[in-house]
Amino acid sequence: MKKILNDPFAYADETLEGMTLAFPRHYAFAAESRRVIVRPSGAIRGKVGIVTGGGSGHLPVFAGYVGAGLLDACAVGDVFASPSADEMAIAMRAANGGRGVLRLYGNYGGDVMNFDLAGEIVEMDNIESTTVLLADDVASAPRAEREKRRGVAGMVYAFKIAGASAARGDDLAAVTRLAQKTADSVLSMAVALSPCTVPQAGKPTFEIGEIEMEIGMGIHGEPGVTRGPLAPADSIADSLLDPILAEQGPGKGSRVSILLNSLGATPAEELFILYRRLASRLAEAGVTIVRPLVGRYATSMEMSGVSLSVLRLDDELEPLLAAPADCAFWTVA
Amino acid sequence: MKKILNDPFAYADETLEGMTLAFPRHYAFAAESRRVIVRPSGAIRGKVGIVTGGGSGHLPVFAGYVGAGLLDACAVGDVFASPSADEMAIAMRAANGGRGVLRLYGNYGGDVMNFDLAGEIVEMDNIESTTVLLADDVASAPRAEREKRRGVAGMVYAFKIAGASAARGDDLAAVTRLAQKTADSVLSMAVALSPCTVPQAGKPTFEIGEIEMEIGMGIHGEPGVTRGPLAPADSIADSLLDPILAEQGPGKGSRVSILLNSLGATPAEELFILYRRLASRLAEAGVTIVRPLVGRYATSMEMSGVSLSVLRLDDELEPLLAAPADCAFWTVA
Amino acid sequence: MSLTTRSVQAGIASVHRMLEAGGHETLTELDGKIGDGDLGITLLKAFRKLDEVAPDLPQDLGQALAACAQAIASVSSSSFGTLLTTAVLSAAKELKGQQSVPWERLPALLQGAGAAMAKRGRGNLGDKTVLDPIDAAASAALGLSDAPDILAVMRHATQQTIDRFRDRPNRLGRARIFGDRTIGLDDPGMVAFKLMLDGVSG
Amino acid sequence: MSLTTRSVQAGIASVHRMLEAGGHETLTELDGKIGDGDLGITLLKAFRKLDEVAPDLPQDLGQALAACAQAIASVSSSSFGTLLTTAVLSAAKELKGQQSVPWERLPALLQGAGAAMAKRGRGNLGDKTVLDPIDAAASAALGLSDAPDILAVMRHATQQTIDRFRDRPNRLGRARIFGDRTIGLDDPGMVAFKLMLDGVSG
Ligand SMILES: Nc1ncnc2c1ncn2[C@@H]1O[C@H](COP(=O)(O)OP(=O)(O)O)[C@@H](O)[C@H]1O
Ligand SMILES: Nc1ncnc2c1ncn2[C@@H]1O[C@H](COP(=O)(O)OP(=O)(O)O)[C@@H](O)[C@H]1O
Ligand SMILES: [Mg+2]
Ligand SMILES: [Mg+2]
Ligand SMILES: [Mg+2]
Ligand SMILES: [Mg+2]
Repeated sequence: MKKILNDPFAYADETLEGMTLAFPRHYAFAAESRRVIVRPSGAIRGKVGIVTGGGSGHLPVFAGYVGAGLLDACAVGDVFASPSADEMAIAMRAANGGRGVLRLYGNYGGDVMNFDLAGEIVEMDNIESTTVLLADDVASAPRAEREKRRGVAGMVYAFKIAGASAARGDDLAAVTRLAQKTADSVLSMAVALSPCTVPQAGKPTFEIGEIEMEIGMGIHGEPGVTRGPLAPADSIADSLLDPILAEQGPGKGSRVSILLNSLGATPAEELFILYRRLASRLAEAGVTIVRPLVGRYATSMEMSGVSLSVLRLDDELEPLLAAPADCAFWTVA
Repeated sequence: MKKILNDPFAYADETLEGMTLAFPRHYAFAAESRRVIVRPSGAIRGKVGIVTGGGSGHLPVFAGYVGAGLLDACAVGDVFASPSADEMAIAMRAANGGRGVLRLYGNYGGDVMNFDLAGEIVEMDNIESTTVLLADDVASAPRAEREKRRGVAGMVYAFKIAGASAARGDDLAAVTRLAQKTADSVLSMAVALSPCTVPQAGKPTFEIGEIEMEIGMGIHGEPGVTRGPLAPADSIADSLLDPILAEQGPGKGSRVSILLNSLGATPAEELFILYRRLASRLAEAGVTIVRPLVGRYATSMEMSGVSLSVLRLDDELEPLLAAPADCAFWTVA
Repeated sequence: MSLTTRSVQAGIASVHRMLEAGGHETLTELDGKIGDGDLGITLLKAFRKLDEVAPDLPQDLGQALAACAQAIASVSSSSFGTLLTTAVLSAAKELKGQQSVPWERLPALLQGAGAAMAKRGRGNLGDKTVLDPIDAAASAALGLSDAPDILAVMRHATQQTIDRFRDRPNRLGRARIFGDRTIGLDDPGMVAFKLMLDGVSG
Repeated sequence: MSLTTRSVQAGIASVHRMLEAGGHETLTELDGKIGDGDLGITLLKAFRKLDEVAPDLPQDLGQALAACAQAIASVSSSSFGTLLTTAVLSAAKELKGQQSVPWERLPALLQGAGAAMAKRGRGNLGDKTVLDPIDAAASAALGLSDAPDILAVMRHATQQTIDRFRDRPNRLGRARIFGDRTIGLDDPGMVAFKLMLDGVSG
């Protein structure tokens, strides 16, 4: 797979520079670091701040979701690598509007350690902070070891719901509780068809045969559950949905939102082909789909494959999902 | 490149079915054909209707742009193939709110013939109609033979501006004039890095070396202007911009919008890397960029590459570009 | 002997047989080189559909050909399919209300069809498209009255036209964009016309 | 002989030399098999930066090590880098205000660093990470007072730990997800610790 870039070591930096140039109403650099993206308006006084952070190469995740009704600041690492604790601390300070800061990010070792370290750093500044980790990838550990699971596309729901909670003026405890509730209510499952190339590494993250796919593979190419011949779309849809339903079991009459997400190269056409099957499976099960998201919400550059996230809704979460939000990649009006 | 599908011959049909299931507030089938997408609310009385049509495989182009402030109906062909004149006639009838219908689509032989035929068919129904062809691809013919150029991503601007004109109540002549003005004010140029596969054909649309790119290649793999080694991002940006500036020459102080479009697999990160360079080149030339679009607006499934479209703005076009619009792929609020 | 709905039915059957026997592959290959490779399938789908509707065609030649045009339009929308629809429609209009016409009208009908196609496709003679052999075949056969003679003359003129254009570049349709790379290659639409004439001839 | 800022500077120089001489490639390769392949680069960047700040380190061991921790943090954020920052910070806290400490405190300092790392990374002994050889090396060297002895015993204990864990699966970090496929492979972080000890030893 070929890439359009100048210097592989400047891939993340130039990406962020382009983002701030293209969308200056949405994204600005923090004064202290060009690896921290903040809202151009600065921290909002009296609002709980929400920060995230993680590696580059997943746009719109992570920095793309800085915006109204969403996040306040984001620390950005190199491709697929954690940002530093320094940068995370800068992001937390930038997001602080005086009512505390929620750290909301995916469960990856490096990110967790650095965010913990950052939390200790900003405590010295008297910024109150909480943490909610997304660990929605069912393929990455059995239910019994849930806390070891990776965070994947399901985090988009957490950004949206926590963002809406903060935007309406909830306090840190409430925003944190709703973010945690979302994290506990969403499960994801992915299938990978072909790899992407980390610019600094210069070679694909994994190898896979011309007619193979891997169910449960991670967004950085971490091995999945089964590798087998490329199946028809309907059977792929089932492979994504079945393990989620098995664990989450939304009953007849329940309401869910689903995010059917391209990892990058897989076109919208193929997402819709999969969606048909998912819609009919869920209708059969008596489950109503609310505000589905179909598109590229959490990617791995040019990787080919899809992920499915299912969020169980209730009367508390559903209005927050519907609340207005605005970033350069996603507008809920 | 691998594809997620069931039956290659049902690729277009299943795509449309998924679209209508996922976004029933945005897309519905016409009563007479499942190859025609209309607004679920039906034709809007007293509004000029806008229809488009073309092959599948380019989402959001074409059917994705049916929506408020955009298009009213779209006839959809197989992947990269024209819809039939029958389907186009159905789309025109569905879009007719009594004030006439504009046919707004890309300059491809089959589409033109079929839309002409469709126009003759609906004339019998006393539906007044006009045609505006997009022919924005500078690589596809020299300036002297402009009318032979293909229509590519620039058509998104025409959908937006004509859509806004119709939405505010302009008559058919005015909507047509503004669509034509947009068509005359936009130029595009593309670079392709790797091909896509038409499901029914089962093999890539073209072949290209592992470190090659082709400047000026068409969205169906039509040969371009030059093929050469994969260049650095900044030099690719120049290759896209230079021929457009040479022909369009926006002077110091002029205002343009630019659409930097991924053909499918090329990730957002790489669009932003290119954007940096474009922004600095245009700033140097004293040209102001207004409302840039960066993302996937006109694709060729999983093809890797990008296109650049530059639209010259004036006081008449700029507010129409900023007017509200809403489809499942793009919201201007 | 004159041209009737039966002749139309027989013609459909022969061309269909020729295509199923492999004729469509030749076209696919040619169109694959300088186009999107769908010409064989386009014609195959058209003639399969025509074969379906053939038994029920009315005696009125105009109505029969109009039904044929609609059949083609319903299954195919690639350029050649639309041009074929246009051509058949043009003949349908000419023959409205007639159940039988002398064969000698065929060349003029073909000329009229060619003109309709040129209008529809905004094409000109010399662009290296199906228009060129149609014009050549029709002109050459004007005045002849015997079906086998007409077909023989048309086939000869068509082959001559293909040969004459081989070393020129395509100037219309998808192939145009390939420019000089089309030099030395036969235009797929011309060859399609030739194959249809061959098919009808036996 | 005792541990001073000069010893820290000398240690940095030796490890840096070892990494530049190719040590980082070993780590990259190992981490490439069961991780993201960045461990070699992470260490190289850390030690290049340390080498930059080394000449200006203050005599106060606590301050010197705090500066080292900050240097590592500023260039590296992958797990090992963060753990290394954490380890060095823990020693910095212990040694605040001291310009020289006897070598025999080294094992206990290492034990404290290991504990800080375990807390930071939510890890346990037995997970097959760098924590295991650190604990083994520190325990084995407790009570020794001579620098060469301490290093020799630590290197031995580290190698033993690597050997002992080789046929167990990784249970923490990126490698965990590879499950049984990590059996038979050395943990990259353990090997990194071993290489650093080797480097310091000469
Ligand atoms: N505008 C046109 N006018 C006349 N003939 C045309 C035109 N466009 C294409 N053709 C003919 O049709 C042939 C290709 O047919 P087809 O494969 O159906 O086209 P496409 O797939 O490009 O729509 C060409 O070889 C040419 O002879
Ligand atoms: N949570 C942890 N606790 C202790 N050691 C860890 C932890 N995570 C990783 N390691 C160690 O770090 C090594 C990998 O370091 P590194 O390549 O920097 O990690 P990554 O690139 O996955 O962030 C592992 O081999 C292991 O020894
Ligand atoms: Mg063709
Ligand atoms: Mg075609
Ligand atoms: Mg690593
Ligand atoms: Mg790493």
